[in-house]
Amino acid sequence: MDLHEYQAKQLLAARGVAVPAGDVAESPDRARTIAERLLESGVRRFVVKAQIHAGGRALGSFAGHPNKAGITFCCTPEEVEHAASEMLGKTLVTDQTRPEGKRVLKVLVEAAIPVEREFYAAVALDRTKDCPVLLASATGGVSIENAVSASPNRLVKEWIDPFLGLRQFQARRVAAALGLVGGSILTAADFFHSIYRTWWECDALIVEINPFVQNTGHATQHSIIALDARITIDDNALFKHPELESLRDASEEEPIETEARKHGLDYIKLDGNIACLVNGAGLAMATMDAIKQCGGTPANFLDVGGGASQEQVAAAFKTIITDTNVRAILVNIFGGITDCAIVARGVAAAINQSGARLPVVVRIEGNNATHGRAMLVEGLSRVIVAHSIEEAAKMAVQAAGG
Amino acid sequence: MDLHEYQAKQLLAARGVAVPAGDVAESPDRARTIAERLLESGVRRFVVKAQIHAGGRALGSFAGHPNKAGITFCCTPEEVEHAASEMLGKTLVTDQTRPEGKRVLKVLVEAAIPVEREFYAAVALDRTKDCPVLLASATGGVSIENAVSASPNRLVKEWIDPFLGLRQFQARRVAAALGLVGGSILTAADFFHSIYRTWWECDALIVEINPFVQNTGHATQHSIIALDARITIDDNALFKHPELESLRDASEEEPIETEARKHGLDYIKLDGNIACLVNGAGLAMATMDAIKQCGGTPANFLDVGGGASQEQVAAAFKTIITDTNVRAILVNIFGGITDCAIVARGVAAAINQSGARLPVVVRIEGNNATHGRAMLVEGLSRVIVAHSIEEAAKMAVQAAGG
Amino acid sequence: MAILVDPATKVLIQGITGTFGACHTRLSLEYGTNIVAGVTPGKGGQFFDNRIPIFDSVADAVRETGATASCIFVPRANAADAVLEAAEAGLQLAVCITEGIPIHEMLVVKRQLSRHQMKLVGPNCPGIVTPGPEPDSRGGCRIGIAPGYIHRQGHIGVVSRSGTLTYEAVWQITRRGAGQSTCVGIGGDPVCGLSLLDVVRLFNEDPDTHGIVIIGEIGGSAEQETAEWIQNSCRKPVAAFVAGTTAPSGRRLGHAGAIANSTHETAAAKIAAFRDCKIPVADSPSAIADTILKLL
Amino acid sequence: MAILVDPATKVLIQGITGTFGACHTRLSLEYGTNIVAGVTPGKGGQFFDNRIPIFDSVADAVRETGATASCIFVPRANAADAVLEAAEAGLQLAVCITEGIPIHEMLVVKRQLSRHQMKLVGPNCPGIVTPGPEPDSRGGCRIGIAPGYIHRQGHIGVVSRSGTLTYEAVWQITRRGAGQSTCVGIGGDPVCGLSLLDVVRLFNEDPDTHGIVIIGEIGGSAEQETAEWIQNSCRKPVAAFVAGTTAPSGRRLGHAGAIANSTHETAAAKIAAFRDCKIPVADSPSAIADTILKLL
Repeated sequence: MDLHEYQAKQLLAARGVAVPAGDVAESPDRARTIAERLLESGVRRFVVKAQIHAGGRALGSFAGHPNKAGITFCCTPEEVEHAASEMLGKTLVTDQTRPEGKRVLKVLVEAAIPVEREFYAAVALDRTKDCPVLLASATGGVSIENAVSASPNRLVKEWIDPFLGLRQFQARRVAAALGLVGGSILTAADFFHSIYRTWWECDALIVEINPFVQNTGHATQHSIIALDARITIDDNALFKHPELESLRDASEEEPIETEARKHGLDYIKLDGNIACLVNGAGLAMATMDAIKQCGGTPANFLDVGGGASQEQVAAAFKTIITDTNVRAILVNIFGGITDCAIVARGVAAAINQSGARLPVVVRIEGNNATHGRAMLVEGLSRVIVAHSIEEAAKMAVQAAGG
Repeated sequence: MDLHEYQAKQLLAARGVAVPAGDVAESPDRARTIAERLLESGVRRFVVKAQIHAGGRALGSFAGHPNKAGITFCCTPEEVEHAASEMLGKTLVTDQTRPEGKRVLKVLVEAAIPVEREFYAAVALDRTKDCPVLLASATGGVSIENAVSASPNRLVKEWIDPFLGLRQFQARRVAAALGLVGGSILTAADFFHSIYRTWWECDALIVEINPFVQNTGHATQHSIIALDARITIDDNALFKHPELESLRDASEEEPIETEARKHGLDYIKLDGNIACLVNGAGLAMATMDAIKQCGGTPANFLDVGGGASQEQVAAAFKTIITDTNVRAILVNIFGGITDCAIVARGVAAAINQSGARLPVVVRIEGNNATHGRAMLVEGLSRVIVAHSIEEAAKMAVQAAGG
Repeated sequence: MAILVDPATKVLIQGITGTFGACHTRLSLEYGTNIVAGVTPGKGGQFFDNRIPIFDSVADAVRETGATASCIFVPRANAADAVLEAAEAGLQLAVCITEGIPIHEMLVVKRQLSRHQMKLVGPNCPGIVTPGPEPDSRGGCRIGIAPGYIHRQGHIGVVSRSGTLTYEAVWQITRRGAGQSTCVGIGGDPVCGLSLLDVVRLFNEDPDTHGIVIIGEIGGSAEQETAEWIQNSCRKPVAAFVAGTTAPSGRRLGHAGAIANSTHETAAAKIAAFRDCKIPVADSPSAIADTILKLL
Repeated sequence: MAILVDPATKVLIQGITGTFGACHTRLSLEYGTNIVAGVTPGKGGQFFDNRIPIFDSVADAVRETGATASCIFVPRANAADAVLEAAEAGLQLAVCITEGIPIHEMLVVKRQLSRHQMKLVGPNCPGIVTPGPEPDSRGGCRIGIAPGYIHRQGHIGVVSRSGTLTYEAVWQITRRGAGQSTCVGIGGDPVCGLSLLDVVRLFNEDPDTHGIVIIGEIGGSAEQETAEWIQNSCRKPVAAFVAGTTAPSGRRLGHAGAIANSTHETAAAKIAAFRDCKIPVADSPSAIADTILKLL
């Protein structure tokens, strides 16, 4: 589960990370109030940041307003109000959103922090070593990936033993490797420690601060401030964290995907026109690959799971045909333990109920497959039976008019 | 640092341990109010428990009232008020207090829980294995130590890897070893887990529940209730836990010991008449042993620390002579790095300031010892110089009139 | 011969009384698996289907029955603990079917397992099948949830990060008249027990395995490391398949995932890695069996 | 010869710039200790007394100077971390002087050290002295806070759980004209690095050590375990002293401490254990030197 920037900053701040003063607003009015309060406390420059589950906001633009980005700097509460009004309710497109963009329902209004130099830090899972890794770079900001792929040495990595956590001496080593010296090493080490603590305590997959800066402006000499923050929580761990589950923003999720999840279906909408209904993630991906190889494009990824019931199959079928781009349906079932006849019955029932007039290519193999296949062919005129995944893909592409 | 029963129960309850409904009172009036509230919620039997830092309260008695124990069962709020009034402000003596007893300033008023069978559980440090150990026994209650020394097999031990914590399967193993069966195994496992969590999170040295009972009375079928609780926190870890430090009850500590700690002195008052002023805990104990061997009794344990300053020595001297039982003073200093002359100056200054007319036996050895010895002998008439610990002890015993 | 398990392996089931665990225990018993015990805390002393003794703990079950392998169907909140219990009880092998175990818990488990001899397969995996000689490959050892009848005793070792795609491959091999020595589904979780490479090494040492099929997936870089090892050290023919060429890249947030796990994550990168190491890769899922059989 | 350290041992000081650390670094330098580096995070690049280079990390110091031993004067909030840093940097030995480290932190350190080769002495200990041949035993190696001049090069190994009591014993030996091979103060904390027995084993293997003095204390059961080992396996004469016969038992709360650590905690029990194993125990602290010298 992804969190918004403002949520991530709250979790980090609770664990000792300094973030710019500010608050989240759902209306221009509220945005102005926040800015006014900041003004009173001495803030002279503000930033308004669109809250969506995607990066690249500074370089993104709003649908219909190519000159307006998802992050705007302002000098007065009036400007803040205006900037918020130009974001809220509008659709922001960045290189990390889908082409149709994301609607902005919240903005974060913060004190703008002068930036001399941007650093990068993150804690993520290292799959090769099966442990958390602290990543840091002295060149943060939007171009971090390019910077790192151009010169991998600039990325500092510190692997963490989950039994010991990130030790102070490790955090200091990273700080020194970033070129920090003197007291800044100790401040940065505390900062890294807080990031790791957040990662560990929140069952996060990723905690990313990009950028963070050393505050040179004020009294506290070596303070470090996180200007942006991204957190992804392990969905499988949410049952242990009701307080994090409550941070879920349903408006950020495709309603159809949310609905599918309720039925135990793993569904991801894509841009093609051949809907897929498959049991098993690997088989589903292989099916999509086969469609592509035959010149078609899949309309979705859908895994009905290993032991699909008749109801699940019916719900899956309903789900995939809500996509109006769909021109053909490919059902690929390997009935291992599952009785293929049950799956077939689910498919047949769904076709009948839906009244949709789309061609359906079915490839059913495995347990009681012959019976299942027969049920489909006999009962339904629009069903085409294939005998291998390749054949099924070809037929589906043909049926979709591809 | 020891905690009161009611404080221990609060820490445990916050981590999922069920404790009897109740609250702490500092006046009979308040005790009655608590009982009235319990009565409203259906409680029909109450228990009033004196809150002191010592066990054995049920078998203890109040000074002057040999028939009144530190734990009293009552049937009405009036009785509770009366019981509280007979405890508060009085001095309770048990086999775990000093002979002079402890003054009771708080009582815990709780719902009395019917007890069919008393179990014992604790998490402590196993010094041999350098890890925490969960101890449990199916025969809890006041006689646990006797029960265990009579048949050690009745004590179940489960060693805990601090990296993994107490795992569920370990906690279940302990529950089964206590003779629990069925769902009780799972409930007890959760209970043990909470005890361990408290131990770990509070940097405790010991968390002890004696007894706990299986609640057979009410709706929740397998619930387990902690009837008594003892927690000792690692003093060295208190700097990490301001919330625990605030649980310190200064009234439980000897004011003279508290005062000594402020000067970096480790002082424990004892019952003898020869005061000791020694640097180093081991040397201090050896000095006390020598006094005993010569037929005397030490009035205190006092470690002025390795690098004692003149001020510390003076403060130490002041501390030991506040004890009116003292008849002689033994100063035993091995000046390693410390300059013996500095210590001697401290002793001389303290003797002069105090005006006390007690004989002082001094044994000073090590760095600049000759000079130090000379300073004392020349400046002060009541100082006797010894040349070994044995000799010093003999002289002190003699000087004390022993 | 086979790897990890054979028909004589004494198996216990952790979570035998749950619906899912019970169902697959019965299927495994029908298959011929030597299931000697079940474990469900609080139900010790009962019997599963009037036949298999149930114990409160793995240690009890091991002591009473001599089981050496476990299949774990315990709900995800307790599954990590179940793996540690199996390890502590001295088992040789645990196969964890449970899906949805929090990754942080698996990090702790993985770290701890380095102190034990026990091999872990999974979590979130279909398990292991060593086919037997009887019809529908009965008389073998089935630990987990794979359909037994699709197998056939033979000499191809199958190792896979996927579930149904494995069945697909196994079924193809069986239908072409060949068979499997052992099939191991290692699961698709980011942190899991035996890796693709671990299993390939076991097959390489197994005299009864003459060829190896690897079914990879997007994510991680296990395929690359495996391909390299095979090129340098494997004495047996290997064929591979990797699904996910067209996988949606996933909406992502920030850069850390990409940076931490570098650019090896795509199916294309994995396929290229196999080919670079001279390991044939099936073009289509339908061609997996043919690709390995051509090499034998 | 000696155990653990000799005059050639390259020593670094963690926390060299603190008042206490700086003071004892100077004393050790005067003594002849081969101190090659200091470590204070944030002060890397500076020099201690214009002479000893300071580094930001132990790893840096080891790389640049080849230090193999460390003396830790780091404040207690960071001391456990300092021990782990020393271990990770590949040192052979760390001597932790710091007192007041939370016990739970030491549990974690102790558990982790089982994965490293590094030996830990302390915490809360006076450290190690291997006396040198020069006047006041200079030219030796002093790691920690023990007074150097009380030592004399010789053949008695001293191991102790106490501080000043050790000095007392060492001073007695020196005044009687004998000397020490190495003196090790292991510290009095409940969870510490090398145990009495660990050090006795080292002395037993050291050709330069002809006799061993053990100074025990109340608490734990290290003395019992050591006495037993000596009776069965030690080839050298051993004398012991245990302080605390009259120690106040301490006001205690509940039973867990007594039950967990059984009844071996008293000085009387420890003295009895030594005597049961035929190890002479000094009756008085003044008799420690005589007790061992009589055996040589």
